[in-house]
Amino acid sequence: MTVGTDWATAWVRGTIDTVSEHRAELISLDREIGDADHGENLDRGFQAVATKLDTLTPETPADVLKMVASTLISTVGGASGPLLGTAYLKAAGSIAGKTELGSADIVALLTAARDGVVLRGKAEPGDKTMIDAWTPAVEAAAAAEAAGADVPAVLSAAADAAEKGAADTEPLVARKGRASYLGERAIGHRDPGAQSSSLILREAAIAAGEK
Amino acid sequence: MTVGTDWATAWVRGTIDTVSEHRAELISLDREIGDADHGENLDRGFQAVATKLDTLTPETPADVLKMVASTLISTVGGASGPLLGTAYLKAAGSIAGKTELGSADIVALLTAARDGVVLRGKAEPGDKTMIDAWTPAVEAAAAAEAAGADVPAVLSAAADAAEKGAADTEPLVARKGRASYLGERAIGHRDPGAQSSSLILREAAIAAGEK
Amino acid sequence: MKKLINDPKNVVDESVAGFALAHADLVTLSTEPLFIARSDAPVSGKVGLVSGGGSGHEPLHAGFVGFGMLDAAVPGPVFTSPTPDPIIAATQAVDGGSGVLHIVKNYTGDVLNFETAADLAEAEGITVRTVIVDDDVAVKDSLYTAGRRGVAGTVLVEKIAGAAAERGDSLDEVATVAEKVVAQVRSMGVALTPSVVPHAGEPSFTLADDEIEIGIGIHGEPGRAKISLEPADQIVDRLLEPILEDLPFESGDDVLLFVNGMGGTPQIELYILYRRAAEVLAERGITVTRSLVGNYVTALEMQGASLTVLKLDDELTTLWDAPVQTAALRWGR
Amino acid sequence: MKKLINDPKNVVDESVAGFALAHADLVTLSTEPLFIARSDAPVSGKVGLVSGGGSGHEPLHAGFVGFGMLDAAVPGPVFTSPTPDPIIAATQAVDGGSGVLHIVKNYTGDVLNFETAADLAEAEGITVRTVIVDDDVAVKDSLYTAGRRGVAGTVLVEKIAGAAAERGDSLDEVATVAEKVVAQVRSMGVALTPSVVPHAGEPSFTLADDEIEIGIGIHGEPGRAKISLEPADQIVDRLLEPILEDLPFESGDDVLLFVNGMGGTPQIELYILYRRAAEVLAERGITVTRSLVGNYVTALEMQGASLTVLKLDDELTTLWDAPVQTAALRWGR
Ligand SMILES: Nc1ncnc2c1ncn2[C@@H]1O[C@H](COP(=O)(O)OP(=O)(O)O)[C@@H](O)[C@H]1O
Ligand SMILES: Nc1ncnc2c1ncn2[C@@H]1O[C@H](COP(=O)(O)OP(=O)(O)O)[C@@H](O)[C@H]1O
Ligand SMILES: [Mg+2]
Ligand SMILES: [Mg+2]
Ligand SMILES: [Mg+2]
Ligand SMILES: [Mg+2]
Repeated sequence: MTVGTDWATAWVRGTIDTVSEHRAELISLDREIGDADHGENLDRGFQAVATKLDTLTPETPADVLKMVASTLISTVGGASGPLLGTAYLKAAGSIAGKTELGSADIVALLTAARDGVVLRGKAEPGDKTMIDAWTPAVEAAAAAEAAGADVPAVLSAAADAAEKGAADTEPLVARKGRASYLGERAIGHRDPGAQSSSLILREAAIAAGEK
Repeated sequence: MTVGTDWATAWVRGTIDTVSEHRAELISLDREIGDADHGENLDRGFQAVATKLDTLTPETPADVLKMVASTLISTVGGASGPLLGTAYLKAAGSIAGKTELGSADIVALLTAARDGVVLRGKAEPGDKTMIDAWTPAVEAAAAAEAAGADVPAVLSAAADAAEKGAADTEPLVARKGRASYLGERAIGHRDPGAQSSSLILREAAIAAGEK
Repeated sequence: MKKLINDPKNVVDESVAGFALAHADLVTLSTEPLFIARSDAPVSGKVGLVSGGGSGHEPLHAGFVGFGMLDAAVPGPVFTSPTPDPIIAATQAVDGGSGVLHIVKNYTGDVLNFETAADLAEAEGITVRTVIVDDDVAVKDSLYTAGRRGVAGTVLVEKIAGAAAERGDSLDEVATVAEKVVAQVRSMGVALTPSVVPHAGEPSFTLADDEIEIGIGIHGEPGRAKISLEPADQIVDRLLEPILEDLPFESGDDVLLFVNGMGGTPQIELYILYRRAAEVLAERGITVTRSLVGNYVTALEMQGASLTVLKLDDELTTLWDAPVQTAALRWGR
Repeated sequence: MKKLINDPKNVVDESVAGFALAHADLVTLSTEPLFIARSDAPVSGKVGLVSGGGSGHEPLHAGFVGFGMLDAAVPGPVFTSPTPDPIIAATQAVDGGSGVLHIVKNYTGDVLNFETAADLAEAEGITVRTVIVDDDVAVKDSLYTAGRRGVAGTVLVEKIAGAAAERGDSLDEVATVAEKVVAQVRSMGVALTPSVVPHAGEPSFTLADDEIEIGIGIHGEPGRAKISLEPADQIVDRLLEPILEDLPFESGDDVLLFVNGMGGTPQIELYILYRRAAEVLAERGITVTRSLVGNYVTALEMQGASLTVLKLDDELTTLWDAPVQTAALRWGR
């Protein structure tokens, strides 16, 4: 079983909705250890994506992800705009030209996205950033694919790991982003970027038909 | 029975104490319909009077009142500084040179004080100002004197009338001073300047030995 | 009450001392009695300009002492007029032989203390003229009140009269220009939150979470009405209407539009007000040829703002544009 | 939340529009994408200076656009870095052929978005150099954080680099001067109350009635510690100590002392802080030769202040004194 352009479009539509639904929650996570705008930033970005999506006639999944990349870069601002934008851009690059994606392609896509975030943001696992959602997701996806899982299962494994990774940021001290100014005071709060990344990855799984 | 320099000194000492005791109350009356400084203004002035009083060797009651006048003018500021300062100045003028004051002198003194306030502030009775304490006080003092009252009784009558006059400012709309900006909203609040003037006049009676 | 102060009793003295230190190139400080004067005062032959009033309205007045504006500022205690002594001393210090103009905001305390000071200064041989600023249209029925209050328009009077004095106008001429500004300037303000006088320690009035006070004075004196919070554009319309009606300002007029912050309002909001005010004036055919936006006449940390409109002509425009060099207003040198 | 705004979504657009109307003599507005440029941009042959960042810090940055300072300012949403698009457009608009300097406050979002913009502008053939301002000594252990934040010192970088560009320095020379200022400037702040981001509608942090936050950032990011309210002089000592130790500033140094209000603090309090800061510096043999006091780098309506000390030499002093003509800083013309 493979997924194609429809999956990519469904993933993005699901993301638009989930970001809008969780806007207030993400703002309030960011209020605790940041500057109370993460939900606003992402929602602004994905609303712009929604507008663009209506006029886009994509031929490949990469077309969809490239549009998301450039729209997020152009509309989000803040730290998360260039970081997530780069994630989508690199993800698109990893599947350039393909119309159907199998499990290995999905692992490549997730890996490229994560590497893009690291390239721009230089964060390491445990720094209490969105990387703490992406890295476990990439690892779980790779493990699932190696064990022969199909695309929905690979994406489910990634989303589960991202969710756990986001929750696991709670006891951490931050070493990147605004939360790093807080020192010990960041302990006990979930990183908003890790949380939003886990929401995004869950939509990828749902779009692939995870049960 | 007459009163002299000791009376004037005792009056001023009593006033210093009563203003200090009622500082917060006068501030809070002024907060309601003014700018929350009347108690602070008068206390600053009478504390300065206290310092001067210790070094003064007055020969007449007028000497005491003149010192109070110039000290209040120099230290109080606001509306009440020049108004009360003028009151004391004119009061001193009305008894210039005298060492002993009888009932008629007291009436002259109070009248001159009130006229001084009117001269500077142009307020009429019922404008919700300190005049509403001074004018009834002057009238009551004159009536008592005409009926043959001695100095303590004249001053008691003045103080009683001033107290009533201050209380009677409560239902009024103000037409002078800051409270005039409030229109109807001044209704229900006592005028701080009328209140402080009634406190001052009570001290005059106490200093004369009112029972 | 949270404030960046030491003993509340020393707020004015310490702040004025800091001001004089920070602007030692512009001003000199007299501590006994307390006033701030231009460092080159008295300027021989020039009319001296003295203003003052209660503290808590900074940068008014000390922030406007310097070339082309005030010669001296006399700060009273917070929200309380200064006494005559420092006013007299300041008047003497800046008299360059051509007389002194007192610019006084219309509050009973200010008027009475400046009046006493002017009498005594005249007795010392200094010619004094007084201009009373009363630009606040929020006060209706001025016959039955202490009269309109002097608010943000005061800055415009001080700037323009200061320029007239600097170019060599006589005392009468400077007073005439100042009176012309007073005649042509109107203001009205709004408060979102009260201010807290340091020695009082409590807010001077209260407003509910969704309430604002229209027509507020710069000491937190209540205004025309408490109303529910509205969009900024509606608030501007509410403030501007009585201002424009009052003079009245008419189609074809050139004006200076001044949006003044009360101290606690962020600048981002002041420009939102400016945008709407400019729009309304344009709709009415009134041309904004000069503008001023910022915290110039404040009420401590009050959140709120006032709008001021001054009708301009060539003379006032030229004087407004003339060089000024003070801590809070500076251009042309 | 009480604010003088219309729809929270339009706060930045409406405010910037008002700004451009009020200062049409100094700046021009681009709305799509949003930036403010000097009205005479591009100035042929002059290095262009572009800065920007989240809104809510006004007058930073738009208030510093004009002769002798910035060529363009790019306002992002409140407390959120702008995206690369308007930064690229502003960079193109002000390139006078001698390259463009980006002055960026050190926050992950600002750095990343300006970096992307610089890459793309370079691809368009414009030479771009970037200076990162990170003057906030409140952030310790910068190895384990996103590094020190750029706060009030940014104004000094913009003024001095702007003067260097105006006198005709090359891009490398302007960048070198800007980096010298960054190397020699240190800041630290305190908050008494939080600010409320319009779209969030709630305070970004909470402080009890007797609590203050030492080492606060200009977005309300928490600082070093919450402590009980203290007298202003003690707070100054607490802020100044880490600043002076860090460079370190030493006896014999000439400095510029800058007391910056966070937006909601009355000026009367800023000068109380100035007084004590000047006193401490004098005690240590450090000479304050230049000063700046006011709301220049704010955090909306936050009550609080920051202290900034810049070590001066002849070059920096000359550049500081050079003429500047912007909405918020103006002298010499
Ligand atoms: N250097 C970095 N690398 C990876 N992620 C980062 C980095 N810095 C910040 N982030 C992520 O960005 C999130 C904050 O995004 P957002 O609130 O939109 O931007 P800002 O911090 O500029 O307000 C953080 O929760 C964190 O997950
Ligand atoms: N024109 C006036 N005539 C008489 N009394 C006045 C006048 N104006 C004000 N007052 C009195 O002054 C009092 C206020 O004094 P104070 O608070 O010390 O001064 P300010 O109003 O300048 O703050 C008022 O309560 C009123 O009694
Ligand atoms: Mg954020
Ligand atoms: Mg009062
Ligand atoms: Mg007062
Ligand atoms: Mg942000």
